[in-house]
Amino acid sequence: MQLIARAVGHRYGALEVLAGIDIEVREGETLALIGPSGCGKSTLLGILGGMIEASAGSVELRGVPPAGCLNPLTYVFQDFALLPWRSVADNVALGLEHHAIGRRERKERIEAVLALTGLGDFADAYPRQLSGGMRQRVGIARAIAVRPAVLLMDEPLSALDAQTRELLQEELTAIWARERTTTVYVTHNLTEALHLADRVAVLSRRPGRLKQILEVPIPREERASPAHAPMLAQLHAALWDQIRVEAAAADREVADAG
Amino acid sequence: MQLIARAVGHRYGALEVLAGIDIEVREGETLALIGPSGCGKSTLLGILGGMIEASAGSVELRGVPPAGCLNPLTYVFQDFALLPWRSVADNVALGLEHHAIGRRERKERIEAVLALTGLGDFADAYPRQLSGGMRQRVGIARAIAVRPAVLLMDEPLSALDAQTRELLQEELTAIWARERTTTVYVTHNLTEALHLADRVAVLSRRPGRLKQILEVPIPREERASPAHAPMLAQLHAALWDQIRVEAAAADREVADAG
Amino acid sequence: KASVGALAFVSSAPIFIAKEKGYFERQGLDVEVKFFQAAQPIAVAVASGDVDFGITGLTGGFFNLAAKGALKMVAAQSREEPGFNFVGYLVTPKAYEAGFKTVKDYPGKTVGITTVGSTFHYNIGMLADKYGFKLSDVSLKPLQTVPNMVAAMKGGQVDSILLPANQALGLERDGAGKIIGWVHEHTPWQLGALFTSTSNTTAKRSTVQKFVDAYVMACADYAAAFHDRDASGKRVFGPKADALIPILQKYVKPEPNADQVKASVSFIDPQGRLMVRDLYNQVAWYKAQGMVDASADAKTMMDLGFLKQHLDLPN
Amino acid sequence: MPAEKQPVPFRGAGFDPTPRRFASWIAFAGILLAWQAASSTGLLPELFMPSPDAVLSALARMSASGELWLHLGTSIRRIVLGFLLGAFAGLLLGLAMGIFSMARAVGLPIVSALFPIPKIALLPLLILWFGIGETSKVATIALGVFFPTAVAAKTAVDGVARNLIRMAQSFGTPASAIVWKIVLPGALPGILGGLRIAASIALILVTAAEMIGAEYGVGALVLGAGNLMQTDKLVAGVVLLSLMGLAVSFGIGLLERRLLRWR
Amino acid sequence: MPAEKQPVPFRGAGFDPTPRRFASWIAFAGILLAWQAASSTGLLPELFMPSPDAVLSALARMSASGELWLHLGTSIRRIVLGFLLGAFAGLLLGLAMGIFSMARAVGLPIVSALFPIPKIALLPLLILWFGIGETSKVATIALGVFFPTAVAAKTAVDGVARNLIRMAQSFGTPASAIVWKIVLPGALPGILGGLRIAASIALILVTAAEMIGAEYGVGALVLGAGNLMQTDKLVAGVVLLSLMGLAVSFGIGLLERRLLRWR
Ligand SMILES: Nc1ncnc2c1ncn2[C@@H]1O[C@H](COP(=O)(O)OP(=O)(O)OP(=O)(O)O)[C@@H](O)[C@H]1O
Ligand SMILES: Nc1ncnc2c1ncn2[C@@H]1O[C@H](COP(=O)(O)OP(=O)(O)OP(=O)(O)O)[C@@H](O)[C@H]1O
Ligand SMILES: [Mg+2]
Ligand SMILES: [Mg+2]
Repeated sequence: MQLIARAVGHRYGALEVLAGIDIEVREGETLALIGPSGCGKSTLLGILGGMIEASAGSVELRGVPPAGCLNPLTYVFQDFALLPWRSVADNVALGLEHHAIGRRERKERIEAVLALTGLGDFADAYPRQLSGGMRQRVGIARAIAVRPAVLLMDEPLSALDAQTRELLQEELTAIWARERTTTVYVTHNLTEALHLADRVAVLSRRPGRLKQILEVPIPREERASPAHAPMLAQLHAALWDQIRVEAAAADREVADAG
Repeated sequence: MQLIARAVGHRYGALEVLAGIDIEVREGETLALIGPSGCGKSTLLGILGGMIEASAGSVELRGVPPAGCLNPLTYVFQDFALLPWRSVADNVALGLEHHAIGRRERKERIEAVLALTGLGDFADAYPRQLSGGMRQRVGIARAIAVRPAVLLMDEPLSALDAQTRELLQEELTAIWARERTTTVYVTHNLTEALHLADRVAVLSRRPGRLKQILEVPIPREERASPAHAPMLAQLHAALWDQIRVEAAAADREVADAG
Repeated sequence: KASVGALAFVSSAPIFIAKEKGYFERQGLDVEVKFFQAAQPIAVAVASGDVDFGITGLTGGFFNLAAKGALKMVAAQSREEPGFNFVGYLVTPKAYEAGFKTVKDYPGKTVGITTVGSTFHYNIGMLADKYGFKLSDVSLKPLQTVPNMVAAMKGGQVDSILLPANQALGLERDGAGKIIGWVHEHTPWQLGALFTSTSNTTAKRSTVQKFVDAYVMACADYAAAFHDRDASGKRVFGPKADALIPILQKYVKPEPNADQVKASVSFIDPQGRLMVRDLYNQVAWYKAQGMVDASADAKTMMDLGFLKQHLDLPN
Repeated sequence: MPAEKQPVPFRGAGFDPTPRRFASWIAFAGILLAWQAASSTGLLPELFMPSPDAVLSALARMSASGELWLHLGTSIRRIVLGFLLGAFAGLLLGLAMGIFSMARAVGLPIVSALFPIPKIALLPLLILWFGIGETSKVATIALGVFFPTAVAAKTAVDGVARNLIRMAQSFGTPASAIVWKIVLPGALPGILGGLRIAASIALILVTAAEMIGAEYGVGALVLGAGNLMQTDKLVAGVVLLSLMGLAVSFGIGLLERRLLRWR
Repeated sequence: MPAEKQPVPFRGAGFDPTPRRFASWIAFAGILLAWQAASSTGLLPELFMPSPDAVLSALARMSASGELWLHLGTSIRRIVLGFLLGAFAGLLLGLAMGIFSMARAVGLPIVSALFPIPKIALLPLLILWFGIGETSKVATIALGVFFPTAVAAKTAVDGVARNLIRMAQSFGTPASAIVWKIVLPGALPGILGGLRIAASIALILVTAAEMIGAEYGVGALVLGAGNLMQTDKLVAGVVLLSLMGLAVSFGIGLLERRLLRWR
């Protein structure tokens, strides 16, 4: 399915956060959303997913949802958002409860996604017993289990250490190659964006406006090869130029003026 | 000054964490320490800095300390370790207290390092009022203020978001270019190691042994240029091969078996 | 049908007698006796209409309720009458040895009472007025319950307490205290009353009248049985007393033996008459202490129309 | 520092007090022994502080005579009744205040105004309302339990991570299910913590209420024994209270371990 | 879902109870008004619950006669003395237990055994030791304050981030300076939290102790008024206690804001 935002703007009280965003997420693509801290990336994702009511503009879904889709717009959260009092399997089950599917299908779906994310042996473990990388895998499994039309990921890997992050990047690429789920992927990490996305959308600093959409002209599977390294380095430098000044300003901004 | 470890080993109770580490940190160089999670990097750094008593082997400093050195082995911590009840200037002052320097020199040193790290305007701010990047700058300023012979950094940037991390990497490079402080730099992030270090030491999984020491044959200032991208990508791939399997195993390790 | 709230004490005897001898029935009343743990709740229960009548000692709390126009006294219960031991002043042996031998020695001593505004409190207050010492010179310790008072005296935390005759004599026998006098010897007064709610005195006046009539008959029986004294003033108990004692034993808790009943029976006016002037004095005293609202008027607290004649009417 | 070559000194020691269970037990036993010895040699006069064995034998005597069980049973009945009443009502109000803006707006000012009142001060009022019997004592305890439970429940609901609620909403979970599946389990640790405090308040209140005009109950036992200078009985009563406190705390600990296994 | 084109529905609402200060004040005023109205119309009999204006006038009368100040002054003196004594001693022991293994080994078992005892139960023992006067009451309060303060101080010291201590050590800061510059400031929030609890316990204890055999003090006032059925005075006393509680809590809040500005 396609996800289309038209003239979306948002204010928190007097603070204008987003202005005139027109975006079209294509069927099956992965769109990375980058921009300086506080420019409204999370807000935009919330609006796309129906979790935040936009102050202006509209968002709509177009096309036919995938078979068995229970929740067209589904999130994967930066902090994993697992219920600590539920086992891994029960955490995955949450998205399937309150939907019209049978007990057996629910069980099958849970088993399938746990197997897909390599968590088969941990179905009965509690979140506290898992490492950070495994926790995020549960978050991904839970999202995939509902067969979403669009996957919304808000910095899903940024809470992990660098090694685990690289590992999960590889697994995400594998999953996307199989499922071809439409994805919007918010990140701060340009390398990550260039590694995972089909297109990279750059937001300006607050109030966030769409500055540019950049196509990554290398097939995802080949991006690790040293042959493409100079090109990726150039893209990286280009993106970094677009946001470095604003990122520096944002970092210097006193977080809690008081 | 040089920092030399000889046949260092360490156990926590029955758990052997390090075995037979021989390392020589050269005067003025930056040595990155990488290895899979839990292989003993932090433990080794603690032993090098005299914060952990090694079970075996010895560590010594050789050479003449820099002028005005108050604390030869000085840390920069991953979680910044700022005193929340002290202002930025007073946090920097902590390292200078209980050392035989006059009030005036103390004041001068504080002003100098705050200026160097771009914190001059925030001398009276409390840590909670700073962004993550600025907090770590305070940590770096505090460490530099004592004119250390060796700077020990334990994943100093890994608690920051990707953009802030890139910014601070640039600033660290600038500071090292000026001060030429001997540095041991623990990180998970291969790109970061390749960006900052003169040499990269790779530890095996627990019990950590020195697997390899890799020289980065590009001057630090030129590493951002796309011309060197293929070479860096190759080095990255080589390092990643060395630790990927063990990193995957570590990530799957149940954090709290219970 | 009527209900009366009472304590399971000998002093509630006329109610028990009237019920057992059928005086209430003869008046066409079906009376239920409800027992309470303390005097205070009886007054509250009457004021709130939970019971129709109450019979207990008069306390500051009672007068406060009555002052709000909720209650009216209609007949007498016990009073301290010369020659009838009821409440005695008890001091610890140690204090006695140290010279605490008469009620004039109260200043400077520590006295255990149940509560502020209790009859014990008033007794000490009357002593102060009579013998001209300041009540504030006596340190009064409110200990809430009689068992607490007894324990505090045995433990020596107070120098003196006031107790009903039965318990006072028991303690003296055990050597735990010395009785240095009786209240009636110093300050006779109207200790208790039968009362009902103000609304009953208007809306159910005939019922109240019937109840009071039966009550007074029982008072007469009681007086005939328990008020006899010999020539020397010592009390004697004849066959009439022996006839009433089982009735009292049936109701009083914990069940007393005959001797304990004899030691406990107080003076109750044979015709149920209130000592009205004394009641005015009581109210005046509580007002002076600030324990009863200054606007209280003793006159409004009683309805004297149910008996032909009360005692000591003020002009 | 002219040294050409120097070993790195160790400077990371200290500030790590270890539990030393062993030493704790020894210390405890040592104190008891010292107490007993001081009593036996007459250094600690029996009149002021009974010896441990005197306390034990007082407990044994009271147990044999049944007095112990009468006092203990009375107190426990009052606590259990008051605790259940107060905790249930407090939980309802606290959850409502945590979830509904309206309940919070109305409930919070009342709770804030009544919370700081030591509930024992309401005993006289409750005696006026309910008489001097059990009801007023149970009501005092219930009130004492009600407020901390309500406040703890509200705070616990406030503390339930909002991201978990938003997560459930993002999966289309209906509001009532969110209350049952997210809010309640998430608030449980805080609620149990509140109940722990409430239980110790109930213990204080039952003691005080029994001291102010009750015939039976551990509070009455302690006060009576104190007034009679029966220090052995007095300390026995205090030991009973300590044991009751430990039992309650153990019970809630058990509950926590059962209900919060996931932590 | 056969829809070819559908707007994205909003589903992130609720579970966000807003403070609504305004509504709170209105609710509070409304309750007072309703109470006054119920009293005036006789729905709420004065006998059981005085009207707000009766309470106010009782306060005014007592204030004019000086009775109010006598009771209040007596209670406050007891609280202040007991609190200072207990808090100081508790702080010392708690800090020692937090820093030294030995103090912890010896102190912890004793504190754990005595902590669950409702301190009011010790009043009779303290009366035996110190007599029925002020000392026993002050000592009860001091004991009631001592234990929570000690436990809070120990827990707070335990909670001081170890990384801050290691950091100071890595700069060569001597141990005594670490106590002053790291441990104490780091433990301060927890200690102040403990003092808050201790203060409310002190308020409970002073009330209860004054109800058990004292002539003056707010507790004695409340109990005496209950015995005399002077409900207006009784509720006035309860209001005084509530105000005292609010004052203490405000005072500690002030202290927190001054000392913990950095938070
Ligand atoms: N609920 C809210 N109320 C008021 N302001 C908010 C709220 N949420 C976010 N903001 C502000 O809106 C701006 C954009 O926030 P948002 O979280 O969308 O940015 P972001 O791009 O995701 O930032 P980051 O990169 O730090 O995640 C920020 O300045 C933030 O302070
Ligand atoms: N104080 C301690 N007591 C017991 N075991 C410890 C202690 N500190 C660390 N360990 C264990 O020693 C091993 C090495 O720890 P260390 O922190 O040195 O690893 P690391 O390489 O820094 O890991 P990471 O990459 O996660 O930071 C780990 O398995 C850890 O669980
Ligand atoms: Mg964001
Ligand atoms: Mg580490």
